[in-house]
Amino acid sequence: MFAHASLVLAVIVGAFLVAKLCRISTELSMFLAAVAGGLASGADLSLIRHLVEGTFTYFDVCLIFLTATFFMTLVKESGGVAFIVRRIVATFATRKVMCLLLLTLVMLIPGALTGSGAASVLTVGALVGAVLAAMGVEETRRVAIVFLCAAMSAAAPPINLWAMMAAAGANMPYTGFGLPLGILSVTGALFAMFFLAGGSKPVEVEKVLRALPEAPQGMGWGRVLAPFFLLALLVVAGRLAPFSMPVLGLPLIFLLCAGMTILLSPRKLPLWKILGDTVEALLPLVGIMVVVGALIQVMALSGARGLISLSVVTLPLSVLYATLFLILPVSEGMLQYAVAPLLGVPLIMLFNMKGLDPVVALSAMAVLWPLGDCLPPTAVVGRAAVLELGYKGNYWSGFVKTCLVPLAFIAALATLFLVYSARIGAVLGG
Amino acid sequence: MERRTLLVKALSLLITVVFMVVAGREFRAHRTFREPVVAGEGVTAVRTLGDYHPGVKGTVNDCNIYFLDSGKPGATVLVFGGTHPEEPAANLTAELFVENARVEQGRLLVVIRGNRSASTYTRNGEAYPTFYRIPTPWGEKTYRMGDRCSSPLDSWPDPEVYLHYPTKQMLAYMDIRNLNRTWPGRPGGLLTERTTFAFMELIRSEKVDVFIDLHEAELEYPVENTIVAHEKAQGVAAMTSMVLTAQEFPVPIGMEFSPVALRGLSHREVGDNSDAMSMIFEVAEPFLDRIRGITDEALLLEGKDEFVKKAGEHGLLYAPMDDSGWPIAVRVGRHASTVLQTLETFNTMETPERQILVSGVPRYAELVDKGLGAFFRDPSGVSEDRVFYE
Amino acid sequence: MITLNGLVTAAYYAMTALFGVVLCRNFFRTRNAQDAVLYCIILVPFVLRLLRVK
Amino acid sequence: MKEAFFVRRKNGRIFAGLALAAVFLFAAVAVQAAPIEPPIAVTTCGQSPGAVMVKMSCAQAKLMPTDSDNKLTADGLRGKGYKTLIITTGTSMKGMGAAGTDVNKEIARIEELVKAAREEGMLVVGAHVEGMARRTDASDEASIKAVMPLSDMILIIEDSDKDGFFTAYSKELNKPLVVVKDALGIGAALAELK
Repeated sequence: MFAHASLVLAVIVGAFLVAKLCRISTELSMFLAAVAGGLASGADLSLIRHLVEGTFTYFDVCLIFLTATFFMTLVKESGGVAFIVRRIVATFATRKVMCLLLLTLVMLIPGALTGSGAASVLTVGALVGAVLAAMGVEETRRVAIVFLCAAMSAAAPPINLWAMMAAAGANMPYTGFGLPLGILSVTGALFAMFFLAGGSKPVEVEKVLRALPEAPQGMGWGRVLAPFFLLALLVVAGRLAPFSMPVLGLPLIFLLCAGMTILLSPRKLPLWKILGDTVEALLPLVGIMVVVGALIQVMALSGARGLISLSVVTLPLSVLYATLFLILPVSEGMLQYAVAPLLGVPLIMLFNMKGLDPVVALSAMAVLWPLGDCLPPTAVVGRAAVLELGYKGNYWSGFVKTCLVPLAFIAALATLFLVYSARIGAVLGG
Repeated sequence: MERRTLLVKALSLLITVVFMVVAGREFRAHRTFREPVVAGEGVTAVRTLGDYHPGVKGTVNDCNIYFLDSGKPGATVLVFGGTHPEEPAANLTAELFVENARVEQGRLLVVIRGNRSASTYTRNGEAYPTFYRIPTPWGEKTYRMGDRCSSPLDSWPDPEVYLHYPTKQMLAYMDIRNLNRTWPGRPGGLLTERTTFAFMELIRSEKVDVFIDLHEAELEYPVENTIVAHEKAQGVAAMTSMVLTAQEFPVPIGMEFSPVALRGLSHREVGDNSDAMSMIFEVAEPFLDRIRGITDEALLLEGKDEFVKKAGEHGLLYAPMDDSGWPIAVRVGRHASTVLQTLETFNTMETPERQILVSGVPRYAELVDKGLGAFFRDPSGVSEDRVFYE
Repeated sequence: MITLNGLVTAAYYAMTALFGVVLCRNFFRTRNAQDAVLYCIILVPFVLRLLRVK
Repeated sequence: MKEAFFVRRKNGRIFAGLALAAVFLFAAVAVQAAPIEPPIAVTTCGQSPGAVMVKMSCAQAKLMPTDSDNKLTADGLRGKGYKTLIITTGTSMKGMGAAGTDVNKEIARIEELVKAAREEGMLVVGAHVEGMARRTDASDEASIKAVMPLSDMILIIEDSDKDGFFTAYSKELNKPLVVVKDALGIGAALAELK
């Protein structure tokens, strides 16, 4: 079984590399790797069923991506983004600390509520990027900030999908995570924001305002904020009165907000074009989510997934502590949310067995995972940030390199939380 | 547009359609497959869940409730299978009781597929086989392999976070489709919540005294080979686990208290919301371990896996794992004996007129010796009105 | 409440159909062969969900 | 499949053969076990069901009165006339984290409890009655290592000592070790020690 799983894994990696060498896109290379892996594992016609079934793994997440982006594109097209950016710059440009705190908060909210860093990037990333640009923050740093804050927003409570999925797999109630997740994610986001934007030079407000696009006539706070209030209202109502209202789910909530944006827009919006553009812009993101599901299914089928999982949990504990800050982000880059049941469940059971506080330890892991969202082959949030901000620089030597110091800071903090989870748990819990 | 691009488009569209047709046929066959069950001599009536709550009437979860009524006053016991259809020892044990049990005193109620919707879906990304087959003396008997949660085709969408009714405890979003997180249920909730509500109505109206929910668990999980008991069931569970460990099982069966802080589980909520004493039985299923190797029907039924065994060598498991694995007959055998022993223990703690007497069901040793299939009946060999479908 | 939840579910099928149509439209419009293949792959879950097959 | 592995013994009715099947008692090696006197209070360090098992088994053996209380505190023990305190070890982990057991809090409660038991002149028995299943993780170990050194004697079942841990540990602590075949036999074994 070891030989079989290793062989399949080698075929998957080999097929991916060959496809990439043939200039095939990451998404298609990954799909070809899944097909090759399935064939190498000796699957019959049922391989087709497995591939197709795998494509459903993140179907609902894809719907969230599509609807959230559609909503935000409408806000942008209706002139709402231009309006907000102009107002923020006019009010806060001279009060930098306040402005950065506000931007951090704005970035954290969508991901904290939805559990998706991409949701943060796709809803407010462009807006935050525009304000940062107006404040004189350099382009690469802007993308890095948007990515890092989005990653921390995904980690932030109340919804951390990695912690939730691992907790569900380990039969732990999803309670007690708020404080450790909050401390880690807010500290991480603030560090990233102030480290990367704190040193920017003050700007001339008038000059910047002249350079920014004008908001259309008739646009005002009421029109631009109403859909966001509806978003907040529906999400909060679902929490406060969950038994008095139907289960809407995030995609429908975003669509309802999109509907409101259309109704309140001072301009007539070309809906079909915006829909088409949204889907086109999201093609790599949605594509990777669909394809990675198929790959995971083939890996589970062949034992390759188990082999990876087993290799990690059988590492000596000290080695695990010392390498987890690499293992978790790298695995996230490969498999997305599937890492939570794949590695999270066995690891949390292992840590629990070894006397660590499972809630604090899982919180620390759930902050490390989203750091990998800028890593290939998926790099979902990193790519979303680059796409959304129209970044033209080099992905590695520009964007990722700029992220390194905040990434190291967050990884070190989370590792400390993990190693000292028993003591931290006693303090937080008591 | 270039000819080459057009060609690629046409070809990829064709392949996609082929993929959708091939996979779609398999999905459809799985979703519409009907499992025949022969109502044994002990079965006196078969009702459906919709009889207890109109909110599930006519839905996919309007499952069969098998009544084995002795006609002689005594205790009422509900044996519940199929909460998680990815744990086949549960529904197979329940079916074993329906086809073989005779009740001499009291009433036995059996549910084979507690969450039928979940049994019509296999989990995305986990590569489950769609069917599994149990060999019997009269041929193979085929079963649907299901998921842990209800099908999204029957319950869509999920909330971004699931708040348990009525405690509002936060749980992962997909747990709103997990039958063992939605107890005691909500009459107007989503399908899975309505299903548990209907079962609570059944438990209350039929005055169930003992509720037994059958499960399987991965070996990495601490709650393994055990009985999880509500406060009301502690005495019965403790005694049952001691007797079985001392007298019947080579691998001990333990006991755990149902924690008060973990909501939505049957061992907690059924006990809290009815007069019944509630318990969950767990047995080891290596197929569920994330570290498992090749995922196939053989692993599901034989329970042998090198990767899981290796994890055991590293001391990472809560149940022993060797080359013998955890075959389905062993898993069903443990469940069958644990149910029977629980009833015997219950009887020793009750007055004679409150007891339940059940016979005809094989215990652990006999199941391991003869194999599970030996106790399933040929549906073609009985009259049609004795065959029911799950 | 059951009816309301039913309506929400219907809205999700409509949403799936809407994005399915846009995916098809983009598939036919794109001039990039690799994008076309990817659109096809993405379409699979949309179509099968819409047909209530998976 | 090795049949012997799966089939150890034909099953029997619970209580019929209980008296016979129950006990294999070999009291300890170097140190004499003290007599067990009722009334007995049973509690657990780790919220596992061991205490309930001990109580049930004692009830079967007519070793009465035996009360079990998993939350027993020093105040609940004082002045109640108990002669023996049995503390079972091994932790319950159903629902990890928020719904799990805080072993440090448990140990603090037990230390207070033993102090009170000493004041009352009671015999303190450290027990491990749920086999290797309760000797898997760090919490199990913490509860064992907290209770046994505070006890006058150690009571275990055979399955708990599969690796010889308790045999060696009781020698190290210089405490009498009572080994019972299985949990069902605990009551009868303790009755023998009366």
